[in-house]
Amino acid sequence: MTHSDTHVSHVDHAALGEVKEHPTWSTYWKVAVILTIITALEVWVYYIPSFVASHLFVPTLLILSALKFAIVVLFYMHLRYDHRLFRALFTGPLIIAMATIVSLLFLFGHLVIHAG
Amino acid sequence: MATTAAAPPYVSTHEASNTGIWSWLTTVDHKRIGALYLVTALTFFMIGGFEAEIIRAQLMHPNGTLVSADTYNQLFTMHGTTMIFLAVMPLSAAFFNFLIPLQIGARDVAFPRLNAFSYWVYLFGGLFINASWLIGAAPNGGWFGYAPLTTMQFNPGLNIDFWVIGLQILGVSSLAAAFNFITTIINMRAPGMQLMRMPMFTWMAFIVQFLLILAFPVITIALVFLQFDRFFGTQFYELAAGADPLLWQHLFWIFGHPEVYILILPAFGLVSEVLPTFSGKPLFGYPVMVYSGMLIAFLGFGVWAHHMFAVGMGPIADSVFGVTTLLIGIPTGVKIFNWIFTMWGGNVRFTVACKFAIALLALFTIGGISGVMHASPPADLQQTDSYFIVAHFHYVLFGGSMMGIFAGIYYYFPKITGRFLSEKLGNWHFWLTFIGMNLTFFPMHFSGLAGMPRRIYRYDAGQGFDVYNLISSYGAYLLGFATLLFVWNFIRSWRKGAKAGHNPWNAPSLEWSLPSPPPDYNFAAIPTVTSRYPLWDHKGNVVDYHDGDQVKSAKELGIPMPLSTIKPLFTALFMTLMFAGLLFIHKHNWPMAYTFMFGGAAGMVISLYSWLLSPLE
Amino acid sequence: MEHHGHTPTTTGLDNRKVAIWAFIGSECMLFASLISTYLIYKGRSVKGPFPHEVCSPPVCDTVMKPILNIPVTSASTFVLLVSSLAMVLALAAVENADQPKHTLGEKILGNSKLWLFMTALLGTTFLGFQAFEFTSFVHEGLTIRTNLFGSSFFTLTGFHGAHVTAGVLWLLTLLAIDIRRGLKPKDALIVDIAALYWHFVDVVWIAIFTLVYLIH
Amino acid sequence: MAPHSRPRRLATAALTAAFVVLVAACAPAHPNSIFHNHTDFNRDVGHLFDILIGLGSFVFLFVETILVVTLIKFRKREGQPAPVHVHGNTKLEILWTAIPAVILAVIAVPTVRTIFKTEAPATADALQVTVTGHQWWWEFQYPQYGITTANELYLPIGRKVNFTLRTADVIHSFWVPELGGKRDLISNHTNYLWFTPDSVTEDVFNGFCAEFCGTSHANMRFKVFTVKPAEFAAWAAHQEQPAVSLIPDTTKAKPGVVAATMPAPTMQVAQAAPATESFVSFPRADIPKYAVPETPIPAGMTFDQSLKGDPVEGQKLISAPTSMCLACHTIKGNPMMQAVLGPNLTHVATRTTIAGGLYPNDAQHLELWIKNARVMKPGVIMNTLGAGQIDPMTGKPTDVGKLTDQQIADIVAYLQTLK
Ligand code: HEA
Ligand code: HEA
Ligand code: HEC
Ligand code: CUA
Ligand SMILES: [Cu+2]
Repeated sequence: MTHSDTHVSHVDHAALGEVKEHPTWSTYWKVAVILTIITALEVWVYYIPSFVASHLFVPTLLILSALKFAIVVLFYMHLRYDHRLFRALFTGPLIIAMATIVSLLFLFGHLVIHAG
Repeated sequence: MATTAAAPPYVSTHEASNTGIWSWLTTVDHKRIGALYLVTALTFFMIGGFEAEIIRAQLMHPNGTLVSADTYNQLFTMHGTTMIFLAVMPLSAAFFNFLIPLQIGARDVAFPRLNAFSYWVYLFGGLFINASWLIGAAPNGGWFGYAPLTTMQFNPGLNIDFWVIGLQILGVSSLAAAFNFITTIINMRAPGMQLMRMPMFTWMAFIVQFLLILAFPVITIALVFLQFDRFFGTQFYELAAGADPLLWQHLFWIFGHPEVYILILPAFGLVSEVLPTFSGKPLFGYPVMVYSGMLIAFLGFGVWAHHMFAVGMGPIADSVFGVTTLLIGIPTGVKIFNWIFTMWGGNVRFTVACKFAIALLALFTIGGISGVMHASPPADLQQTDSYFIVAHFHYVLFGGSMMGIFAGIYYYFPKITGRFLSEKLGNWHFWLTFIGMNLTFFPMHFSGLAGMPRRIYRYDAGQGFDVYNLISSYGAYLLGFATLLFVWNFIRSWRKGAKAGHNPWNAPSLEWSLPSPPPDYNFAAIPTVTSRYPLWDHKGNVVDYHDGDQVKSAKELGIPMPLSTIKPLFTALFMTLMFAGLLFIHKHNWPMAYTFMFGGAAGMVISLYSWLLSPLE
Repeated sequence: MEHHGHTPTTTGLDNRKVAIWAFIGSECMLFASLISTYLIYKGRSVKGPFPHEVCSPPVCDTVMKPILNIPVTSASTFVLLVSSLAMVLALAAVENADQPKHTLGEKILGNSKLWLFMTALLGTTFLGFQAFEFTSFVHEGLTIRTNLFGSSFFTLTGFHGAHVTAGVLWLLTLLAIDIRRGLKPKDALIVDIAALYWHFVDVVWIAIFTLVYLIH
Repeated sequence: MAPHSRPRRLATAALTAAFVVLVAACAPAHPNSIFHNHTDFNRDVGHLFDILIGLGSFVFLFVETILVVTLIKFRKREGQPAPVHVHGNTKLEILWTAIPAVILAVIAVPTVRTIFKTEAPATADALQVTVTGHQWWWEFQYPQYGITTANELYLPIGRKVNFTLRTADVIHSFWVPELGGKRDLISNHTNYLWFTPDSVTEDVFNGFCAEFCGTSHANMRFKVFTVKPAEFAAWAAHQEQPAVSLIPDTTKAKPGVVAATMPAPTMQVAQAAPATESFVSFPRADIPKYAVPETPIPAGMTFDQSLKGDPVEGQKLISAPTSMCLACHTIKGNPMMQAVLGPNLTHVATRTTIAGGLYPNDAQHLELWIKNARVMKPGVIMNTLGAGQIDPMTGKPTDVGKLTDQQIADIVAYLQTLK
């Protein structure tokens, strides 16, 4: 655990809680491009009727949006570079939140367990 | 006999500027806010208890006629709502406020003004809900307000409006406080106060804050739906639109079950402070106590549907929720045994505080066991919505939460006020409460198994319920009498109690190194902590204050103190007014509705900005 | 503003930043409840309009068009994504406010006022799209009172929109401070906090866009 | 400080003793106990309760014993050495994690087994009963027989009965403690519950609404009569019949019925008698005390008992186009009476109680009920109908019905013919 006394001289730096190096704007651009591509991909598959009808449609969209979600959180919200405490503060609740959504969908019969 | 040469002298804590009504309205001192919470919550406890007394008087004999059906329904709804949201949660908050900074060696919480805001929101929210009594339209849908009974279609009065809006207001208070305490505990610990050196109360408080920030948003949304349905004509619980009433139930209990651990974990924390002190032994299995607390909280998010075994969820869901519920017995049992083994091998001093703590062990276990009986879905079908459930939750809530809180009050009163509560009156209080509590709630197991449904304002003679209800009512009167003794003790001792030194119980944690009551800045010098029990181990530079030492003011010591401010109070007041404006929508009084809502919102934003833009110190 | 500048914190992290992350954690549950409700109620409305399903006689009285407008929403989604980029640039600009800037590119990239403004503007554009969407739905006969879909859709996206609105106000407040006295690297933290909130609101939209608009 | 443990023990002992005495004293007086196993369902649940109570008592005794032993053994005495600072003991802690885990597993296994057994779909040969909850009364339909009745169920002994549970308004819960349950009746949902009554003799059981459902939730009760299969068949055949009209020209009147109009609960009415038996309803004389409501009549409610009602007049009143009753009630065979807002009155006189089991079904209570139902039972939608009566919901004299006591007596006389 980092203690305050070692950090008093770098209050600014410490205040941001940086642990690893901060991303630069070239990272930001790349991230933006990737996000745009994924979004375009999502909308594109939405317009392919045969794909929409297939079993892959929903999982693909879920994976793509999860990817976007993760990228924004890791890079724009610099969780990847920040103090691990923040990671815990975010992922813990996120996991509980997602588990809650999934359980509710089961309970309301939107997801069905196929035995066997 | 200070342990370091640099022992700072202290001065009397009550300076001229620290007295008078105005100083209370503007205070940002966590200890004074804690005291406000304590007194307010005890008042609400009395109100909730008074409602319970009327309930018991009505049910004393078959076909009671003291109150009408409608009044009765308002009474039990308000009793449950008051006890849970206005008494036990804020009583816990009183201890969070008072203790957390002291226990971790901090001068205050992370956001002192936000802290004041939380209190005022709580007070106004509580007054708001109770104002419904004045117009004879108190909430009447039960404390979990099941839709569709709470929708406009079936409940067109103002009753539920008060409830929905009131809970919404109280939610703001709890959430604001929770963010504050999370930050405080993470960030304001004194050097060396590692997480695994924190006193157990602070640990349990820490866990509870996470339960709060994760559980309250869910009820907020459930209430938003209901609020929108009632005021703006949405369809969330509208049967004709195909709504599913189970939506409310799920959302409510996703909040509701973590809520019961919000109610009990602080009491567990208090007991974990009291028992080691009076056994003269450290807490047995400290790490396990921490982990079991975490596990209880975590599992607490996966069991909510055990309140819904009768709704027909199907065998898979029933099995899953039944089994996860059973699992919670394991970490809770670990706690019980660790407490017992804290006393094992010790020199147990039976002070009143210690007796209440022991009573928690004895009585919570009973409530826990009946909880496990509910956790078996087929068996629960015969228990749910009967007095057996009422017995369960009063054993865990009164036998658990309230006993723990009483233990905490007797234990910390000297620290809060500088004076002891009378042990003699306290002993009377304890024994009458202990007997009264069992007399009231134990027979409810029997009336439940004998087939008595809950929430009935009357029952017929000859159903096998009479005797149990008679005993319950006598027990409740006894409890009421015991509580009056306590109140008398509390009021008298605050002014006239025997003076307590800084560490009257010979306790191990940091708060006991300070004068009683502690000065506004808490620690003259921030201590460095090197052990879990600094005052027992005499390690680190913890300054062990002794009576008779000179005490200096913050100014003399050059400690910057936050400025008192009225702004949080105004922000809270305007927010409450803004919410209250909704009531006029119900009456189609648009001018008033708009005045209140927009006026309140504007006032809130202005006072918020002026608060945020003014310096803290 | 609420912390003791003098007291270094235990973790070395700023109180406000810890608090905002806790707040974001809490918001996860808020939106989880809203999203679950939307998904649960999807397909349970007893009358139209419906989000996706094209339903025609005899199942429905009249032919029902899917009401969600994917092209428009894709555009607004894109706007919000770009606003996140503007936001990180604003933060980077504040962090590097003291660095000397020579080229035009450096000057543009280093202009925190520009990027704060852009973020707020893009946020407002997103709100404009939402206003457009809401009004056209109302014209097509879908209001918050129409059916379960309407109630849960408007409440979910409305809550998100309210978050965006609060974010825009926040950004404008920062912009005002920047214009008044200039944000310096020591102010990076207050921008960082606003940025975390802003990105979180963006992330929520990512989930909403997929779960509400695309999947059916 | 030692003396403190004595009052504690004394108190505990006194408490225990008090309860033992009480329970013993009242043991026979538990007519709604969940432990009387009259069905397969309750026996299954009973097995679970055995396990739960057994293990629960064990845990209780174990914990309280070591607690009390600790308190006695380690209470502070003069001149004791300071305690050793023990911080924990891994072996012990594992032990008290493992033992509860085992206990809970012992509970979990039969629990899950019972869940799947009791929640399986009922077999096809079951008697079907559709239960509809209303604020605050019960509607029971037997789709296999075309019967609709209210607040009183007849079930044949030994035959599985499958309840289909619905509600017309808010959530209610169907609970007969002695037979099984409970299951909620949830708006926009359909639930199921089945059990097989197997008591050897005819019996009466009290049922309750167990989910808070508004003002008169406490007054939403019902009864279950378990009868021999042949009696059930007779009852069902009788209930299927439309009501007999007293007015000669509307439909074929049965001679003799008119003679049986005066309150005479035990009198059998000559009906199109079912082939085997003449069982019409559970003999009133055999109804145990616990199944007869003792709800007191609200203060201020009176009715002149000396008035003699004329059932023919009553029928005319009730089915006149201006009658209020037909807005809410059905009487099979009377084309005017087809509404379903209130209980079906076709054979109302065969029922032993009215108003959700709140009052006995006798002339006095019927009269008071029709005079001012809203005073008799708070919150009900059935209007206050007696002339000059104050409607408690508005606080003003009622403006509907305005029936004189004589008219009410006539209506009641008619209702009592509806055997
Ligand atoms: C302080 C609050 C509190 C606490 C801590 C608990 C704790 C528990 N509760 Fe309780 N509960 C409530 C408050 C609380 N409850 C309230 C208010 C309601 C009613 C709401 C309403 O309807 O109004 C309720 C209702 C309720 C129900 C729903 C009943 C129904 O309506 O049908 C259930 C069902 O499973 C349940 C179970 C449990 C369990 C298993 C625990 C466990 O956490 C208990 C664990 C503890 C122990 C088991 C004892 C100690 C352990 C040992 C000594 C180890 C050995 C033990 C064994 C092996 C058994 N509770
Ligand atoms: C922490 C929570 C808590 C606490 C401490 C209590 C305390 C008590 N409760 Fe409470 N109770 C609940 C939480 C709690 N309850 C909840 C959640 C419900 C469910 C509500 C629902 O169904 O919606 C409930 C329901 C409930 C019922 C069931 C009602 C019903 O289903 O119809 C009953 C019945 O006896 C009851 C009784 C009591 C009694 C006698 C006390 C006693 O302990 C009270 C002790 C008495 C006092 C503390 C009063 C002392 C003061 C005076 C004597 C007079 C002072 C006068 C003035 C100040 C004006 N409670
Ligand atoms: C507005 C609707 C309404 C009207 C009008 C009405 N009733 Fe009712 N009636 C009800 C309802 C609802 C109940 C069930 C009340 C309860 O038990 O909670 C009921 C119950 C009864 C019962 C008791 C039945 C039982 O088995 O519990 C009788 C008898 C009765 N009504 C007779 C009459 C007569 C006679 C009239 C006209 C003079 C009448 N009612 C007018 C709605 C109505
Ligand atoms: Cu119906 Cu309670
Ligand atoms: Cu629970």
